[in-house]
Formats: sequence, structure tokens, C-alpha cells
Amino acid sequence: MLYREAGVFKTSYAKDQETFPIPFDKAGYFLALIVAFGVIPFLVNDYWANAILLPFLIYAIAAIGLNILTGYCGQVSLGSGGFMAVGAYATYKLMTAFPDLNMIIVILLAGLVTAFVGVLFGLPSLRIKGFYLAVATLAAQFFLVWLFNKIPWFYNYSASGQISAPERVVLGFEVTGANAQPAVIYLFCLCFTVALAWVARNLTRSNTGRKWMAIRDMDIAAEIIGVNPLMAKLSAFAVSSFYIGVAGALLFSVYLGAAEVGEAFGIQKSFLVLFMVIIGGLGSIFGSFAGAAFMVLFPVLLKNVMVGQLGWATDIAAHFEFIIVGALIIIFLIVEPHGLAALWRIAKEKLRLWPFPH
Amino acid sequence: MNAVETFTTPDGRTIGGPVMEMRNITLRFGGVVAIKDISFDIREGEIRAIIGPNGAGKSSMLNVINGFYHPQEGEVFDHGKKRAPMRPYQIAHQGIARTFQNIALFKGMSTLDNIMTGRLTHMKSGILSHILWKGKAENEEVVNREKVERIIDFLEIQTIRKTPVGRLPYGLQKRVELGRALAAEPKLLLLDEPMAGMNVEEKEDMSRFILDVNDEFGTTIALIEHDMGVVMDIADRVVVMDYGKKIGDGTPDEVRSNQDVIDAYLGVAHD
Amino acid sequence: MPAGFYFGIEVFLNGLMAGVMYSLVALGFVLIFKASGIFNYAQGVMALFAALTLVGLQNGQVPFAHLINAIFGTEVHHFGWHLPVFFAILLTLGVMVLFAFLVEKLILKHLVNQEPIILFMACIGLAYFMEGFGDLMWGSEIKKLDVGIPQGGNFWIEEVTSGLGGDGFYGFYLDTLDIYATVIAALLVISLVLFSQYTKTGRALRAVADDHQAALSVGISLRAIWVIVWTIAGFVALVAGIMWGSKSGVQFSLSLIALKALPVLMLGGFTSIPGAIVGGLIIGVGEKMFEFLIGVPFLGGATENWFAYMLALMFLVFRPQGLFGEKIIERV
Amino acid sequence: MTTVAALDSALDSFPKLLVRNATKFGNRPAYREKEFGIWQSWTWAEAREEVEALALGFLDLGMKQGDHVAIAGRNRPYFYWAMLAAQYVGAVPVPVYQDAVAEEMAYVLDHCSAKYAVVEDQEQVDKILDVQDDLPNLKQVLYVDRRGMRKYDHTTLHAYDSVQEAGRVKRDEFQPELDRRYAAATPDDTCVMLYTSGTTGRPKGVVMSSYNMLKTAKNSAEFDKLSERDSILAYLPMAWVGDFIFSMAQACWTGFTVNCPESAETMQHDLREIGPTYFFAPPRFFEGLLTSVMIRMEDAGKIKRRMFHKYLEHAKRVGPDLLDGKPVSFGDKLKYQIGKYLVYGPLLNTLGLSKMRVGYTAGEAIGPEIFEFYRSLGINLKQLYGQTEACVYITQQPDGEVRADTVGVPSPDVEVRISDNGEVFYRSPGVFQSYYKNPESTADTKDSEGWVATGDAGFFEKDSGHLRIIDRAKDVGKMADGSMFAPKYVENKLKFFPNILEAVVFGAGRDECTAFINIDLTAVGNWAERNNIAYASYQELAGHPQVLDTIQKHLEEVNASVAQDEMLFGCQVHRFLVLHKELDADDGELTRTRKVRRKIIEEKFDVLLTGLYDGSDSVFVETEVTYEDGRKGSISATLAIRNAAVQARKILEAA
Repeated sequence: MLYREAGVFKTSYAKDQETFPIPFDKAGYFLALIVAFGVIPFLVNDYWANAILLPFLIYAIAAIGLNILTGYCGQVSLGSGGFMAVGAYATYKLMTAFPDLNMIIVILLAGLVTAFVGVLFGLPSLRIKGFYLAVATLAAQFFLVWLFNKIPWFYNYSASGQISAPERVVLGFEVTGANAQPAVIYLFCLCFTVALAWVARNLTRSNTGRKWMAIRDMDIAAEIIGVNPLMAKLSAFAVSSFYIGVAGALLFSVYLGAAEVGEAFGIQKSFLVLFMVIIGGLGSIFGSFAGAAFMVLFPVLLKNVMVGQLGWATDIAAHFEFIIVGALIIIFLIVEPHGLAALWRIAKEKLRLWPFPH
Repeated sequence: MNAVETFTTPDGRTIGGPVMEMRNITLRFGGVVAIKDISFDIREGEIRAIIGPNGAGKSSMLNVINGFYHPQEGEVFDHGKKRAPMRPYQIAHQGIARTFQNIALFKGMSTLDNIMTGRLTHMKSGILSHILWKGKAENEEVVNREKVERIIDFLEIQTIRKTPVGRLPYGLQKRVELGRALAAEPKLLLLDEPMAGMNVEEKEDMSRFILDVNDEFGTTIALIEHDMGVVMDIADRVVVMDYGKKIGDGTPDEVRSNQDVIDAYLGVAHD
Repeated sequence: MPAGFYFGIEVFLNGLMAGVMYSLVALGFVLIFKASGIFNYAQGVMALFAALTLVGLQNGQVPFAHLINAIFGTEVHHFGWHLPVFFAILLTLGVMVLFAFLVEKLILKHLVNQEPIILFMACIGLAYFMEGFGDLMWGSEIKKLDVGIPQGGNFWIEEVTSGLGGDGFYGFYLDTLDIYATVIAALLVISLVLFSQYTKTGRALRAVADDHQAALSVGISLRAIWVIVWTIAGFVALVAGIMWGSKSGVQFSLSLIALKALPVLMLGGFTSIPGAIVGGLIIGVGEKMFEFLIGVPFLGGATENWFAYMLALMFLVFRPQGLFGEKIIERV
Repeated sequence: MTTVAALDSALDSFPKLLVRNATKFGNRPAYREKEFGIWQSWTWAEAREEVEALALGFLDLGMKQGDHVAIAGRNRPYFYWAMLAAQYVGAVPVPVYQDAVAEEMAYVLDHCSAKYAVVEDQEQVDKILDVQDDLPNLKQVLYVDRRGMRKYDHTTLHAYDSVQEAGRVKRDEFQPELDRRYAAATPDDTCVMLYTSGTTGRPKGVVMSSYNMLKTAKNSAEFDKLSERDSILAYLPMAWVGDFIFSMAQACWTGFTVNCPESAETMQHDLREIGPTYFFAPPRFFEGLLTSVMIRMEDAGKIKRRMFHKYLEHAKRVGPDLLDGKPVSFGDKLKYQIGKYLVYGPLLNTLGLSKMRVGYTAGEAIGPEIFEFYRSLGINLKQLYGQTEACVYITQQPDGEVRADTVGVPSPDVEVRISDNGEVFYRSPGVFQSYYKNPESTADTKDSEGWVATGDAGFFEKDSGHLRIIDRAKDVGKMADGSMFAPKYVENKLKFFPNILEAVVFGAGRDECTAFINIDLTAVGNWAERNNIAYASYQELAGHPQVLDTIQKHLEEVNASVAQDEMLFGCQVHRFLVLHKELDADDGELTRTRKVRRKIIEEKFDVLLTGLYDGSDSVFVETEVTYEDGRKGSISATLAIRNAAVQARKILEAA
């Protein structure tokens, strides 16, 4: 209905391969960017930043990361929490070891460290497949959490066993610590999210992405047409872990400020991210955003309704959250295995063909 | 380079020296012997057919050629040089492409992307340039897209360019798979029952494509096929296998008059 | 003989006992997996749910009390009566059967011949659902479960064995509950094995995994089989729930026994019943010994959390199909 | 003699226009073709280079002034360039129908004694090689698509691009000669020869001068204010005069963009992608489109469907007035705007017509409701009346004076007069030179003063001054009782029903009219599906009693409306039958432009005809048919003959 595509045609492959080949979509995309960068920063307050925007942006990164591994390369991982922890602790160590190091660099380095760890735990993926691997990644989850718990060096021998982010400044604005302004940290995270999403898009539409998808869809055939399975899988693990590491880094340094590995990066986190990917849509970057948005907003809404409106006890709301999320996962897997992204795609097709049904 | 005798086919194509040579290949799975001491060669520019009843070890033979199986005995010679044991993907980079008996397309990807994967042995840009996309990666993408589009045009599948292959009918999927193999511009193309489960019309199309490929690009082709009629029409030379053994080798006519072959086919004993 | 040696043996015995429990839980997995190709991540939560239900019924709790109170502003909590253990267990069993039936009807039926990984994720979803559901139904506070199995160190063994060591050694300390648990678990394991080996249904269960036709030829519908295996799984969960529950109270952590069982499966192979048993024992003993010999002295303890996984992982890399799993031959 | 201004001498030949465009609109797109997944584009500058390269190549092949160059292929830039290149070297392009069977093509190539042929692919080459022996004059054949050509003997065969390459290489050698011929061109040179698929007999070669084409192009372009910013979709046969006027003459004159679809099958889709601003299609195209729209909407949800039809109703009411700038109440305007957002806009967009500024239909009468449907959606769809001999344009409808039942006023510089027997005559700068090698029929058609007989009967409306066409003049006959017999008039009325694809009415010299009917498989088939009526074949469906009932209803409606007109009262159809096969050009029953060949049908189906008049209620027939691949077969059937109710005179008198 909204689409006007007559007279929209491509005269070069470069144009044909654009991310948003339809002008209408492109416009929508740029509008979103303008709002995100130009409008929200002036409206955002503490509550919005902390309750919704920051978690959304940060988990979006994590979701994209896991989606690259699971959605594009077909390797299921339940170790996201552990890898986020790596990102967080790497950040902590770097921040404390090199106080003058620029925060952006710190976070990127943390990502690289995580990528390295990810590759280590990705090595078995050559031998073991499907959910054997999924289970194997749990090993990473438990081992890493235990590691950061037991080895005091990681939390600089602090009595509490916690890690807490010291104040750091980027371009004259505090991005970590107590006095960081919501607008600032929002923009700080936004930049990472947008940049990484863009990179993810580039990777997935390029040869690298096709290798991943080939492995996902049929690994044997992939190898026979010339994909080196080890390299493909490891690169997926590396990139994915990098994203998740960055997410962990931001979560700890910018969002939480202080963290205890057990409850901040436990197995629940792994599931949270996995759910984002499933509900959002496997193999779709847009889906990662949708999933993150859903899993962040949904509990907030539920809380507002049940606790805020109905005045129920918080634990009841929490239980309902579990029930509904669990149910949703099952429903999505049954009804629409490709999640919100697929629903969006279908809706879009309908609009494009309007008034015709098909 | 030692002189290789070349010969000319009835329709006037010259067949060169051996591209691939199997020498005394034996392949076992545990106790089962899939291939027993088989030798034959595939010559440059020819269409070489491997035929035989079910379970004769034909597919296993292809799997040996493209390195998916490693024979316990015997060697494979590539252009007269002994081939060191390699992983399948390395062999793909040596210029050997294939299609599969039961289609092995990437179901989640579009026709275009599937055929693009066929190009990856020719795409050199690395992950770093992919991250930035603009420049090297994009150019490479465009260049190879042009090549792929030629193939899409050649196989007359323009209309399904952007359809996910999972949704395509069987016949078309076979064609896309052939496209993916062609995209690799292989020096040797292996086709595992390219016409299995096709109706007469589809078979005619496929035969035409195979002949055109061999004719237009001068591609050497080794194919497995059940339909004797087809094989006799398009093959230059035929290897006949039965129970893992070679029971015949030669031009279609020679093979047709070979007694063992007749027995094997007129089903003395098994199907 | 140095005391250390005897401590070692003591640890070994404890490990063995834990191992039997692992085997039991793992067996629940294997049965479901063989019968429906599903890796039932929800197994642990099922145990939790079973235990919760059992306690709830025993103490005559009002289901969904919190919710009811929240909605109607009432203050209901208990019916005021206490069920005898036996009936409580029977009722709980009934609940688990009903549950199995619902799972088949609402989920499995719609996910027939999906990829294993999808089913696996569905089970994670199911686990989430049940966790919330159980808590909502019975309340999330830690509860004490007592089915009348004595607890605490077993003095008899301690005295009998105290003679073995020198002064430093006071005999093996084994918890009576563990001993009971082990015995019961062992019995259950054996009976399950017998059931799956020698009964028509049992054979059918194993058959479906490789060949649905075969199963049907035995005259049992696929869906019936699913209900059966999920019932068994529920039963196993109940037993495990009782043991763990009465040991360390009924609470969320109970659901983690599932995570304990995973490495067992990786070790033993997802499709092998003996694998599950042996794997369970290996892991049980292994993690206790590792903790005792290396963990505590050198790594600051608490290595049980991950040892099992690392062991299984190492193992998998070299033998992907597990100890007893069938070899996977890749075809083109 | 005509008193029409001559053309500016700088613009009086196609090559000159090409050069003008290359300099004036150098960077504007001239040609686009959907190939390899994208729209390959050429600017006017690039187009000029391509054309000149080919022209030089032609010289290299020894092409002489006045040589005939046959062009056979679907609409592709390469063939438009080939025509331009031929004109460049002073040769005459002769586009032929590429779907013609070998004999037909052979006839044309032989008749114009073509020395060169530029064809598309292996298929066309084979076709020519088959008949080569009958074509002693044919020297060289160029093909565009190299596929499968490797094994052919290339002594007289050349790949299109290799000829261009040769031309580029030998530029220095031939450039002077090319310049000479470029300069030598005069307005009176023959710029193209087009073979009319005449409704009867062998096709005739219509010789056209540059002046004919370009003057007509100039006038028509000014009439509709066409400019280099317009774009069209070239999908109609290149051998048809229309395509030459639109895609060659007007394109070169105005410099607008010519877009060529990927293939006939993808035309609809390509139309949507391009969204042309200037569009021509025969009525059957618009009919088919409307039918498919309605069928697709059948599957839509209830609410959506209701909304759709509700707003279409509204559009029907106020749409045309809005288009013609007549006053419309504010409320209606508002509602129309909403409809435009909800229905009309998206609909036109999905059809690819939303950018269309000027649209024409011609060739045969278009159903009023079909015509109104498109206009009500806001498309400026108009009718024109013309023929090959006039470079198309005789009359056309100015903006704001558009009606379904007229064909408009005389085009600029065109004089039209009606002879006493009602036949339409015209004289214009577009009037053709002669029929090639056929002076007598030239004389029959064109008199000494340049007046040309259209062979159509018609009259000017007194009030509006618009021309109305009744029928082919020779088909307007007398019935036994001497009353007027205008079959086409009735047939058109019949064909306005979506269920009826073709109709042939007989009755000349007889006491009453009868008709053959062809059902429209899409419409009727869909109807059958929805009423779950099973049918195995076209034949079975065509013979189905319920179908016959529907057709009979249609006939009776038409009879009623025909009876209104005193003059045509006798033309009511008394008996009819539904044909067991679709009338087909391959069987010679239709022309390539799908006009009915009355005589041939009469001879071919005389069995049926007698059946219609001897009162029998069914008749057996066996017919030969030709399949796409040229094989022949035969089908037989027993057809039911029905009577249709007719209005009696006395009712009319009473009224």
C-alpha cells in the first residue's frame, strides 16, 4: 500500500545489491537513524536510558553476534553469557591496567580477546555438530564463570569478588562511572551498535557470509564446493564472540558499572540472548534488533502492568515472564521458525502487492 | 611433456590427453568393498559416463575423485602427476566441481546466492575487505555476479533468480545445482545422476545443457547416469561398473555389445 | 596405609553414589532421545516441578495461591490437611502423566520431523515455561521435602570402617540418604533397562529411534510411544526430584541436575543406555576425585561446576559419537 | 498536393537525428534492455558509437545503398541499431515477424530480395538456413546471440559484435565512405519497408520515406508534447508499423528512452519496473490486464475486496470527469483522493501504469467499460485510428475529448473525407510511397491526388466532429432482404464480454445472421473453477452446456442493443455455436496482429456454416491445427448449435 515501485529499476549490480534496494525502505532507514542520533538524545532521561535504550542497544549487539554464529553459520551456542563475561573482565583488566587507554579502544580490544577465547572453544565444532556442540558450549559457559569466580587476579583481588568500572572520558564526556550522562552513554552505545550492525550486514552479504550459510545449510556440500569448514566455522566463532564480547564490555562498563560474574553473566544470560535470536529471527540482522527490543521491552511492560497497574507482587510478574517467554519460544518455533523478521517480511510483501493478496 | 595421442569424435571435437587417471583404486568401508581395483582415465574435453546397476560403487567413485573418500589402495593422477591426499575443499580449488545424486543445494539461500557460492574458489578478497564492503569486496562481488548472471542466462533460470531454492520444483533445483558447479569454471565437472527423477522433457533439456556446456566451454565432464538411452546419446566413452568392479570400458557402441554389460543390465542375478 | 588413601576411597564411594543419580537422570534423557530424537533439556525442571508438586500436595498447599490472593485479595494458602507420602507420590505421578500427555498434544505433535536443534530449543522454552509455571503454582520459596528417608551420616558404616585407618581416620562418612538414593536409583535403572530390553513396548521405544515403521509394526502408535517415554521421563524426574529435594530442599537449583546430566550423555552417547550408566558413574567419580585431588589443593575448589563438561568436551573431540554411540558415517 | 512544411534539413534523416541526440542528449539514456538481471543501458552517445561501428561493419561486408536488410528478432536495442546502421549506409531495413514460420519468412525475404539479414539466435538462423536455397540474393546473415553457433559454417554467418568489431578496426578505411553516405541521405529516401499482414492474401511491402516517418513523428510528438524525458516499453512486433513509429521515429525525433523487456513472459514485470510515461497497447492487452486484476482480487480477503470494489465504483463515477477537468463536488474529490491512496495508486503501481502520462490503444474497438475502467483510475488512455499506409496516424483523440466509441479527430496535417458509400479516405505527409513491386494494388489504394482508401466504413459525428468506425468497408455488406450487414460492429459488441475472446458473424446475402464464438479460456476457466465445473480440455469446456447458456445470454443482450439501431436491426444473431479451438494465426485464421481472416475461416469451417443455416442442432467437424513447433495435427468434435432470442420488429414499432 505504501510502496510505489513502478519506475524503480536497477542499471548496475552495485545498485541491485544494495541493502535497501527499495527507495521507501531506504528512506525509512535514514529516518530511523536521524531520530536515533538527532532526536532521542535530547529527550532521553535516566529511566528510559537504563530501563530500555541501553539494554536494547547492548543486547542488540550480542544478539547480532549470536545470530552470526547460530543464524548464519548454524552453530548453536549456549555460552553467550560466558563470552560476555570475558568481554567484561577483559575491559576491567584493561581499564585498570592502562588508565589512559581510550575507552573505545579498550572495548574493541576486549572484543578481540573474546574473539580469541571464542575461537578456542570453537575448535571442537569441527568434530562435533548440532546440539552436541550446543551442549559443548555449555562447558565454556560454566568453565568461564567458574574461572572469573575462582581466580582473584581477574577481579584484582577485590574483597567483594566484584568488578566495578572506574570513570573514563571520551571526547570530554564521561562514558563510565556514576556521573555519566544518559544521553552520552546512549550515544556511545548507539555508535557501537550502528557500526557493528553495518559491519555484520557487510559480512553476511559478502563471500564470508555465503561460506557461513553454506556450512549452515549443508556442510558436506559446502566443503565439496571449496569451503574450508574449519576456517568458516572458526571465523564465525571469532566474529560472533567479538560482538558478544563488546556487548559484555558495554554491559559491564557503561550499563551496570559493577558486576559479579555469577549473576551478571550466568547461564540465564546465554538463554536470554538465544531467545532474542529465536524470537527475532534466525539469520536476520533486523531480527536481532527486533528480538532484543522484544526481550527488553516485554518484561518492562509486564512489570508495569502487573506490578504498576494491578499492584501484584513482583515475583508473580517474574513467574509470568518465564511462563510467557517460554510459551512464546515454543510458539515461534512451531508457527514461525524465522521469528519476527519473517513476520515483518510477510507484512512487507503484502504491502508491496497491495491491493492484490499475492 | 610427453606426447599424448588425441582423437576426434564423430561430431568433430578433439579429445585431448588424460585429465584424471584412476589407477587400481580400491575402497572399503570396514569390511564392505565399495570399489575393487578399478582403473580408467578421463580425457580432456570428453564426456565420460560411468554406468552400472544400483550399488555398483559409481557414486563412491566420484567421491574418490573429489577427495571425499580416500581409497585404501591405488592412486589418482591429475594431469599425469600423482595426487597427494587432500581434503575435498582443496580439490575443489584444483578445479573439480560436482553435482549430487540427491540435490545438495543450500536450501536457505536464493538461486543467485547458491550459484555465487560456486564462484568462491575464484574470489580472493578476505574477511577484512568484506567488513568494509565498499571497494575491493563490492567490486569482486559485481565482477563475479556478472559471470553468474551469464550462467543463469545460459541455464534459462532468470525468473527464479531471487527465489529461495527450497521452494523450487525438483527439475529446476537440479538445474540450479548444475549452475553452481558451472560457476566454478571447473576443468573437470562431475555429475552424479543429473537426470535422476526427471520426466522426458526435463531430461532432454538437461542433456542439451550438458552438451552445450561441453561444447561452449569445452568442459571435461564425467557423469553417472541410469538412463542408458541418454548415456549412449551424449557420452564419448563409457565405464561400466558392477559390484565395485569394472566390467566394461569404451565407446557407447563397444560397451553396448559387451557381454558382461548385457548380463549385468538384463539383470542376471540382481536388479 | 595413609589416611589420604582412605579419604580417597571415601570420596570415590561418594562419587559413585552421585554417579548413580546422574545415570538415572541421564537415562531419562536417553529414553526420550531414542524414542523421539528430542534432547529434553526440560528434564531438570521436570524434576523440580515434580518435587514442588509433591511437597505442595503433601502440605495441602493451594495451587496458585499467590495469584489468587493477588487477584481477589484473599489470603488462601493451605487446605489445612496433609496427604500421606504414598498418596502424594501417586498423585504427583498422575500429574506427571498428564503433563506428558499435554507435551505430546501441544508441542511434539506440531514439531514432528523438525531438526533436532529446533526440538532442543523448544525444550529450553518448555523448561522456561515450567519453571515459571511451577513457581507460580506452588510459590518460589525454598521448601523442605521429607518422604521419611533418614538423613545424616551413617554411623554403622562409620564404625565398621573406622578400624581400617590409623588414628586420623574415623571411618567412611556416607550419608544414609545417599545410600537409599543410590539403591533406589540403581533399582530404577535396572528396571528401566529390563523394561526397554525385554518388553514389547520397550523394544518399540528403541525401535522408533531408527525406524518408525518398525515401531508401528509392534502395534504402538508413535504418539502413544511419545506419551509413554515422557511419562517415564516424568517418573525419573520425580524420583530424582525426591532424592535431591529431600537432600538439599526443593528450590530452583534442583533444575540444574539436567545440566549435570548433559556431560554424562556426551560421554556415554545420546543413544546408548549402557553409555548413560557408565558415563554417569565416570562423571560422578571423576568430578569428586578431581575436586579432591586437584580442585581443592590447587584450583580453589568448586571444580564440579565445569569438570564434567571439560572432560566430556575433551572426550568428544576425539570420539564424537561418545563411548557407546553408533559411529556416524557421513554420506553425500 | 499537400501544403505541409518540409522538415528542417538538419533533421531529415534518422542518422542525422541520432547524431543530433548524441550531441544534444549525449548523457541521457537512449536504450535500456533487461538482461542478466539488470537494465543494461546505453546513452545516446554510446548508441551512436554502437550504430556507427555496425554501419562501418556493414560497409566492410560490402553493403550498397538501396540494399534490403531483413531484421528478425524480438525487441532489442541491437535490432534498432541495425536499422539505424542500415539507414546510415543508405540501405533499407525490412523488419519481419520473428515468430513467422519458415515459409512466411522466406516469402518476405524473397519478395524484397534481401541481401542481408540480422537475426537473433540459432533458432532464427536455422529457420533461414532451411529456406536458403529459395533465397539466391541473401548474402550475409548476422546473429546477435552466439549460443550454439560455434559449430556453424561462418563463411556467410557473422556474429553481430564481431561485425561491429571489424567496423571499429577498419574505421579509418571506411569512415570517409560512411560520411559520404550520411551526407547523401535525402528526405525522400526509403527509410524502411514494412510488410502488412493484410487481412487477405500475401503480405504487401509498404515503402516509407524518411519524410513520411519523421514528419509524422514530429506531428504526433508535438500533439502529445513528447520530450526526451519520456520513456516507452518496446514490446510490440518490430515488423509492425506502430513499433517503428514509437520506438524508432518518435524516439529519434524526441530523444526519449526505449526500454526492451527481458522476454515476452516477463513483459508485465518489466513494465512495472520501468513504469513508462508513454505507452501503447492493443485493446486485448488492456482487456487481459483487467481480467487478471479481477481474478487476482477474487482471492483477496472479504473486507479488502469490498473496499476495492466500493472505491472502483466511486472512481467510475467521478474519475473520468476529474481527468477531463470537469467540475466535481468537494466530497467526491476527497473520497477519490482516499481511493487514490488506498486503491488506485497502489493498483496502477503494481501494474506499472502509474507513471503513464499518455497512453494509446488502437487496432480494434475497445470495450467501453474496459476503457472507462482505466480512465477512471486517472490514466490518460486515448484511442487513435490508423494504418500502416499512413504511418499509423489518421485520427486521434485530443486530451479531454476522449470517448470509447469514437476514434477522435484527424491528426495534424491529415485530411480525411468520407466517400458516398461511407468509406473513409485520408491524405497526409505520412502517406506511403508505394507497395514494393506491386504498382497495381498501389494504384488501387492510393489515387493520383494522394488520397488513400482505408477500406473502413465510418462517419463523422455532427456535434463532436469525431470519427466513428462501423466496420471494414468490404465487410459492410447487404443481407438477402437488402438491409445493412456490419459484422465487425456486432462482433465488437460481443467481444466486450470478458467470456468471449473472438466472434465471427456471418450473414452477407442471407436472411439472418449467425455467429462463431471463441470463449476466453482465462475468464471462463476461472468461472468454471469457482463453480467447480470439471473440464479436461479447452474443447470440453467450450462445449459445456452451462457455458453455452452464458454465451447465449450475452448474444441476446447484444441482439437487444443492436436492435436499437434501425440501420443495423438485421444484424441480430439468430443462431450460434462455440468453436472447439481457438482461432490462431499459426493456422492462418487470424493475422499476425490477430485480426479475423473472415474468408479463410468461412472456407475452413463451411461444414459448421451449413450447419448453422440448415437448422440442425449439432454438427460434427474435423480441423487441422498447427502446433508451436510447426508440427500439424487434427482435432475433431461435435458442436451444439443454439438459437438466440431476437427482438421482433413490432416491439420496436410499438416502442
